[in-house]
Parts: sequence; structure tokens; C-alpha cells
Amino acid sequence: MSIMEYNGGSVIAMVGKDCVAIASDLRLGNQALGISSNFQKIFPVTDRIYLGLPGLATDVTTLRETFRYRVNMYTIKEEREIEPETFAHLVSSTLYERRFGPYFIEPVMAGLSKSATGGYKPFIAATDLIGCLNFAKDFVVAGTASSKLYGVAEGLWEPDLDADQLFETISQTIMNAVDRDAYSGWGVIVHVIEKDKVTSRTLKGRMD
Amino acid sequence: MDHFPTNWGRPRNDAFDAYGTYPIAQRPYNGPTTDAFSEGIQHTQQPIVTGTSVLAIKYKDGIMMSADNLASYGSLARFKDIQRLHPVGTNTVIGAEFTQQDGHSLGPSEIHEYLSHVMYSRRSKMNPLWNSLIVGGFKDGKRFLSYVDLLGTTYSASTLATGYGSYIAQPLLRKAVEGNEDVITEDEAVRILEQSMKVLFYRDARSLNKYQIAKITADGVSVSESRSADTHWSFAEGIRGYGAQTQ
Amino acid sequence: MPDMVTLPYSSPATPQQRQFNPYSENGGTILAISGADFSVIAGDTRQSEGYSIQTRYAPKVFRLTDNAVLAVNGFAADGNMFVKQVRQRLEWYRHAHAKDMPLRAIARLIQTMLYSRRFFPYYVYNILGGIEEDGSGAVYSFDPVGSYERESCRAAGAAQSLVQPFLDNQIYFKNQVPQPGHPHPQHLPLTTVIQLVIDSFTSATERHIEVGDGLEMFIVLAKGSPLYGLENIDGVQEMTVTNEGERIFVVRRNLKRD
Amino acid sequence: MNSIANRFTTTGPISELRKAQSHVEDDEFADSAWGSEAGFGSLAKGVPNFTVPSVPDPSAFLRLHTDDFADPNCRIKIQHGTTTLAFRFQGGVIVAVDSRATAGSYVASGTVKKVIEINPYLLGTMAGGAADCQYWETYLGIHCRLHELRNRERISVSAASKYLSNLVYSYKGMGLSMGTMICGWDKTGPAVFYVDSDGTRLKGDLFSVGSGSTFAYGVLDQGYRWDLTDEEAQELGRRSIYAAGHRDAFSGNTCNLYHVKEDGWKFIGNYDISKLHYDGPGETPGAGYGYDIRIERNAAAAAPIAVPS
Repeated sequence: MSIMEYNGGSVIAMVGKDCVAIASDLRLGNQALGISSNFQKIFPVTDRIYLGLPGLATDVTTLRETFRYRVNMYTIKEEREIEPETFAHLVSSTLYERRFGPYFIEPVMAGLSKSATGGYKPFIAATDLIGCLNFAKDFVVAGTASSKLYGVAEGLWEPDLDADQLFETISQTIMNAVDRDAYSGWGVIVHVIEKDKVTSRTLKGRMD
Repeated sequence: MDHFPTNWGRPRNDAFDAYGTYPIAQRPYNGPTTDAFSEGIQHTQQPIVTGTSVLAIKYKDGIMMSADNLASYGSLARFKDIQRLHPVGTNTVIGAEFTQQDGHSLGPSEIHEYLSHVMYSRRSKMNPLWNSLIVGGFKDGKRFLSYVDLLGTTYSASTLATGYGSYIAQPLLRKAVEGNEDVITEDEAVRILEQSMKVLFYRDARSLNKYQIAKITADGVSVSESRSADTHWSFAEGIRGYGAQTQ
Repeated sequence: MPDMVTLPYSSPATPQQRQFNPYSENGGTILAISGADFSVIAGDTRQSEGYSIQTRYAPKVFRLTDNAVLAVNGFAADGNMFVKQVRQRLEWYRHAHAKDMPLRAIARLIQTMLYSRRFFPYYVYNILGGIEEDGSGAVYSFDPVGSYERESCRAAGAAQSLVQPFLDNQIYFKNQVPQPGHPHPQHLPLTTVIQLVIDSFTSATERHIEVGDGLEMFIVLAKGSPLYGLENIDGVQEMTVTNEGERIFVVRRNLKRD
Repeated sequence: MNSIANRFTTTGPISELRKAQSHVEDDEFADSAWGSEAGFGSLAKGVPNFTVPSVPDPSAFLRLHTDDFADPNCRIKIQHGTTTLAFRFQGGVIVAVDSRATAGSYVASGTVKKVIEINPYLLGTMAGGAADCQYWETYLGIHCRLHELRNRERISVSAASKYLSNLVYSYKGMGLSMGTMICGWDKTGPAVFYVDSDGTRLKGDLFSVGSGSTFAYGVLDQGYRWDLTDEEAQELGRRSIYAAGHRDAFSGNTCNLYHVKEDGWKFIGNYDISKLHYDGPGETPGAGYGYDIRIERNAAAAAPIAVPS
């Protein structure tokens, strides 16, 4: 039994046209036993950055607080909000600090970054548990259902989806992927980030 | 009772069979613990004298193959004149098993089929023949090139290589041959194999710069005399990591 | 009762020599989908071992009879040998009964053949597709020791976990709520199924290193079934041998070779 | 010198094993293979024979290649089935099972038939190795029919279960994996026997087997009485499988429900466990078994009806 499968859980992020979406399941398990159907793995970092932390539940809590602290310190020192690219590197270096005794978390992040012209550009990234960054242009996945998420996302995703289409695509992707994973499921939450709003919806998923 | 199904029915060991009820033969045993003859039958578990890469390609007129003449004993170059390309005809040792019947002659595909059954049945008896074989042939205007190894795994392709050749030579062969099978002339085929054998000799420590080339065409089988590639090592002299180290 | 034999005592204290491993894994993925009166059975054609591609064309899908196609995945030597033995048994059946074995009987035959190696398993995942005696399309999937189930859609092999949830969504319409008054169709048309198979393999090729090079797709049509536009598909080739009524076609496509 | 004698003996178990091992490729097909009896054709000669790998310890060999619990990277992952239950009551026997099969964390199938219909009066359930259960319970079906033909009466549940138990016991230690309940109705009335691959055979009123069995037992024990009505008993079976499917990661997808009565078994229905959670077995939305759903329902029922003022 891998430590990454101890509590279960999966996260996916996708790029759309002027929007990004990030979704996770809501299960917290103790191996085969389901404990909670309302365990949040995705946390807002700023108004336009969301961070997903699938992996060992104890490290989810620890890392959430670590990142909250570091992002607050950044904001105070710099007197501005952190940009997604910068945040991605913060995540990466935070994890690499524990290179030889890692947190068992594979973070996924989604956000909108300010472009030079004043507009917003979609941004997604993921890292492995020691902080190797992966900037993808389409979608990133992590967690116990990652291979299933890859398969469905590769089949359903297309470029330039608007916010509604992106919501439908990411929802269908994660729901069908977690239904084929024993350690993920028990409900799904989806966040769609646009330049002026974030829409969060809890979906009625399979409860087995 | 352990209710977790993944724990059940596992082939037993002492950790699971708490009461030691079964199998009876595995109960604590108080008799003599060594028996000089108990390991009397020893199946081949690892090879001792080994040969390295064999290469084969398809070309315009048939199949061309090459292999060097070395048989190694670990890192010792033990036998330096071993022939590893065998024509299978009516007057060879293997060929004697294929006598002609009803006017049908056994072609390369039948020989490959036979060899694959031999290899597979030996692996199924857990007594494998520790070889990788490439069968090349030409019959009824068709080229045949196929592979079989100690597990009975078979496949065919327009270029084949065994051992280190599958890592070092195969990419070179594929680049030269794939898509050009019907264009490559005999001279070009020889050149492609010579080039690959040279690269192998430079990089494979268990190889020898003495090799044979076989060709199989409509005219039959011919295995060349041993030849050697024109290799140069002088370039290595000034390069650290290659030649003699001065510091 | 059978008399079971036990083994001569071997001392657990004596060091065990590293055993010859009779198994290998040759990658690839297979997939089968059944419709109302047809079945599609597909597989990629790459054969690999570790990071080496052994060949870009090694068939994994085999015509057994005019109404049955078998796809095998796992250890290639076991797979090829197993197909050979199934074909031999089917031929014996044909000689004994002067007809082809029906699909459900082939499925049971495969179960017993796999189970006869329960203690030295064939490392092969089998999917059998074809036409049932009642004219319906059918897919049977097996585990390596012979448990089987009739389904209408199944992926197996290296990329099964990538392909299967996509198919759950597109074939079974899982997690899709139908418009009121417009229920999901029970069976999909052949052209849609073929397109989904191609999409599945393109996706799997993109994300799995052991999948790629070529796609080979067998289509079995029931007795008297129309061609459903199959004749317009590029490079379609008929493989039918008998005049029993069922027809078999094969379609090949290139996949990425990297 | 024991072993050298063993090597050349032609009688006794060791030479039998040697014969079995030498059969690997050469003699796999008996004459019966010519007909249509498939692999069961060798009945006249006893049990079908199995190929055994030619190694000193075949069961260690099998463990090396199939034990995904000890080694998650082992190649052959034998599918494992998961929550099953059966109980006896005044109206017969209820058999309820889930339908999920997992290979590691991957849900290999959500439509497994874990109730094996041995004959119109006998049911077997499937937990553990799917192939072991399917094969040996089919094989048991053949022998039950032969018993009928030989003795002009149906086999008792007790005899059938003992037949299976003795059979798997003879393979003990070889790696078979099954935990099954043989359920039926015979001269003695409704009967349930638990049989597993360790050789255990138990007669009883109520059993649940599999990784979700603890959850099923929880519901089962609090609701079980001998004098349940048919409807109550069916609901109890369904509700227990739902509980297991909900909490246990390796159980779920759907519940198959059977009821065995004097005139044989009857298939009651197939219920989606997620639908049971939200809507229950009927067609009323919001009537589900789920905790949140029940709370919501109770709150709605307790709320004072708004009277238009």
C-alpha cells in the first residue's frame, strides 16, 4: 500500500478561453474505509489562484497553512498580490526543502495571471511531491485517479472552451475518472476562475 | 476469519497458516537437513559462455544478417572464431530435422514456427534455452525475417537486432531501412550493416571486430568469410575519458 | 476426489537461487465495443519490452471464426500460443460438428482453457467479441485465470485505466443526465463506435508510452445486417471466409510512432 | 537419500507431481477435447487436471507472480470480488451482493455477477478470486445434476456445500481464493452454508463475506429477526449491501438481490447503490438511504407547515 493512496483523492485543472477550472473529489478515506464526504483539497490562494493538494491528508493541512503563511508574508513584503507563476515557484521550492523527507502531496494549481496589456492569461501547473514543476497548456492532473483523469481529459478537452463549456468538460472528466478509482469519489467540487468571478459548484457524484 | 479478500487464498506461508495445518510437507521437519542429491537436476539459470548482438535487415533482394565471431566467458574473450550464423539446409545439423516430405520444403516461416514452439515449451518447463534467435529467409519471392527468444516471444520487423544491438544498432538500422526495404541494394545493405557493426564494436565491450555477413536471396544462402571493420582509435588519444590519463 | 500431491520437503533455510522468470510484459492496449447487431474489436500494433519497441506491427487481434474475434494482451508469447490453441480447439469442433462454435460456447471454452493453467497462469488478458446466436453483438472479457463476463464495452491492457472511464462516459453515458423525453440510446450506430475507438487510441497513444504505431480494428456484422456506411471507410478490407452470414471487416489506421 | 529415491520412483505423490509437471505442453488435450465438452469433458476421469509449473515450490511461484498484496507490481492481478451476504428467515433465504471488482485501486468492473446460479434451487456467492468461484461453482452445478440423475432426487444444500468444501480443501495451500455461501431450499427447508478456500464449512442463519462485510453485518444484525416478512427481509439485504457499498472503497456500483423460496430462487432486482443513496429503491427522489438525505427528509417532515396568513 502506497502512502499516496492512504487517504485517497484526486485533483485536475484545465485551461479554457480566458478562464481556468480546478476540480477535486471530496473523499477522505483510511485506506478502504471512507471517513468523510466533505474533505476539501482545493484552497483559494488569492482571488485568482486556487491550489489543489491531493495526497496524504495530514500534509494537506500542514501545507495549506505553510502556503497561507508564505503567501501572506510575500504580500506584506512586496505590497502586492502574488502572481501564479511566482506562486508556482514558491510551491516548488517549499516542497524541495523537504527533498529527503517529502510531504506526500502532489500540488495542482490554477489561476489567471496579469499580462502586460492589463488582461488576464490562464495559468495551470502541477508538481510532483518534491517540487518538479510541470507547466502544461491544456490540463494537469494528480492523485490516485491520475491515470484515469489523463485518459478522459485527453478525450474530452479541446482548446478555447468558454467558462460554461469548461465547467461541463472538467465535471464530466473528474466524475467519470473517480468512478473508476476505488480511493477517489464521494462527491466532487469544481471551481471555475474567470477574471471577475470564481464559480464554485458541488456536484452530486456517486456515493460508493 | 480475515474478511479482507485480498488477504485470502494467497498461496500459504507460515505467516498466514498460523496453526501450521497445511501443507503437511511444510511442517517442521526434524530429519536430516542436507541431501547431496536433492539438487540433482540443475536447469540453466544463467548463461556462462555468451555471444553478443546479431543484426538483420530486409533489403531489395532479400535478407542480410551479421554477427561477430566472439563467444565471451564473462569479460573474457574466450573463443574468437565462433560462427553464429547458420544456414539451415538439408545438409546441416539442424536441417536434418527437416526432411522433405510430399515435395513440400520447409521454408523460413515454418522453421521459425518450429523454433518458437521449442523455445516456448522449454520456457514452460522452466528449463529455457538461453538464446535469442533471428530467422531470416527467402522463399517463393517473399522475404522473411523474424525473432524468437528464451521466453518464446516472437516478432518480425524490417530490421531486427539482439542484445546490445537492440539498443545501439536498432535505431541506426531503422533510420536506414524503414520505408526503403524495396530500394536498398546489396551494396547499400552491406554498408549499413558494416557501419552498425563498427558502432557496436566501438561501444559494446563484449564485441569483436571480426564478423560475418550472411545474405539470403532468391539464389540461396551465402555466409561470408570473416571480415573486420576499418576502425580507428587514434582520435581517443587527446580526449579525457578515452585514452591514457595524464592526471 | 482428486488426489492432490504435495511437494518434497525443501528447507526454508537454504538460500533460494534467483528463479528464471517465465513472464514478460509486452505493452499495448485492446478494446472491444458491441452494438445492436455488430461488434468492434480493436488493438494497437506496438509490441514493446521495457523501453524498447520490439516491433511496430505485431497483431493482437485475431479472427477466430466468421462470428468471433479474439483480442489478447499481456505477455505476447503466452498470447500467441493461447490463440493458436483456441483456434485448434475451434477447428476440432468444426470437424466434429460441421459448424462453427457459437460465441457463448467459445467464451466458456476460453474460461476452461485459462483455468486449466490456474497454477501456472497465462499472463494474458482476453477480450472476445462477435455475434451471438440471436444476432446481437456481444463482448466477453476475461481475467488471466478465466473469470468472465458479458459486457458491451471493455478496454484492457496498458492503457485500460485511461480508456475505460472515457468509454463509460461516451458509450454508457455515465454521469450524463438525459434531456427529459430524450433518453440515452441503448445502442450506438457503427460509425460513432468506430470514431470513439479511434479517439480512444489516439488519446491513449498521447499519454501512454506503450501504446502507438498502428491501430487494427475488426468489425463483425450480424447475418443480414446492412453495412452501415462501412463501405465508405478508408481502407476497409473484408475478411469473411464462410457463407454463414456474419461478415468480418478490418480497418487499419496509423497512430503516432513516438 | 530420500530425494534420490523419490526422483526415480514411479508411484506415490511425487511422481504424480512430476507427471503433472511434465505435461506442461505435451499432452494438454485429452480425447474429450475433440467434442464439445470444453474443459469439463474429462469428468469420467475425475477432476480436470491442471498444469503446474516445473519449479520446486509451485505455490511460491504462484505467489511471486500473482500476489498483488505483497507486491503491487506483480504482473498478474487476479480480480477480487467484495461484499456478499445471505441470511435465512421464515420466508426463505435472502442473498444480496454488490457488483464491483477491483484490481489494485482500479475499478476493473462495476457489473460483476457475484451470485452464481448453480441450478434453479441453489445459489452460490462470489468473494475472493472471481475465476475460482465461477469455475468451481459451475463445476459443482455439473455434479449436482449428476447427483439428481443418479439418485432421482435433488441434492441437499448440505451435500452440495460439502462437495465444494472437500473439493477446494484438496487444493489447500495451492493458492485458490474463495469465500462463498451456498444457499438453497431442500427437504430441511431454507439452508445457508459458508464455504471457503481454507476448507471451512459452516452451517448458519446469517453470513456476510468480503471486505465490506463488517459494514453489512452492522446493518444486518440490528435488523435481523427470524419472523421478518418477505418485503422486510429484502429491504434488509438491500440496505446492508448499500451500507457496505457506501463505506467500503472496494465494494459498490450495484446490488443484486435474490430470494430463495420453496419453489427455487427468484431474482428480485438490480439496484444502483448511488441511486439507493439519493432516492432509495423506489422511484421517489429524496427517499434515499444516505445520512444527509435522511436528515434533510426528517427536517422537512418536522418543519411546521407554513400557513398562509
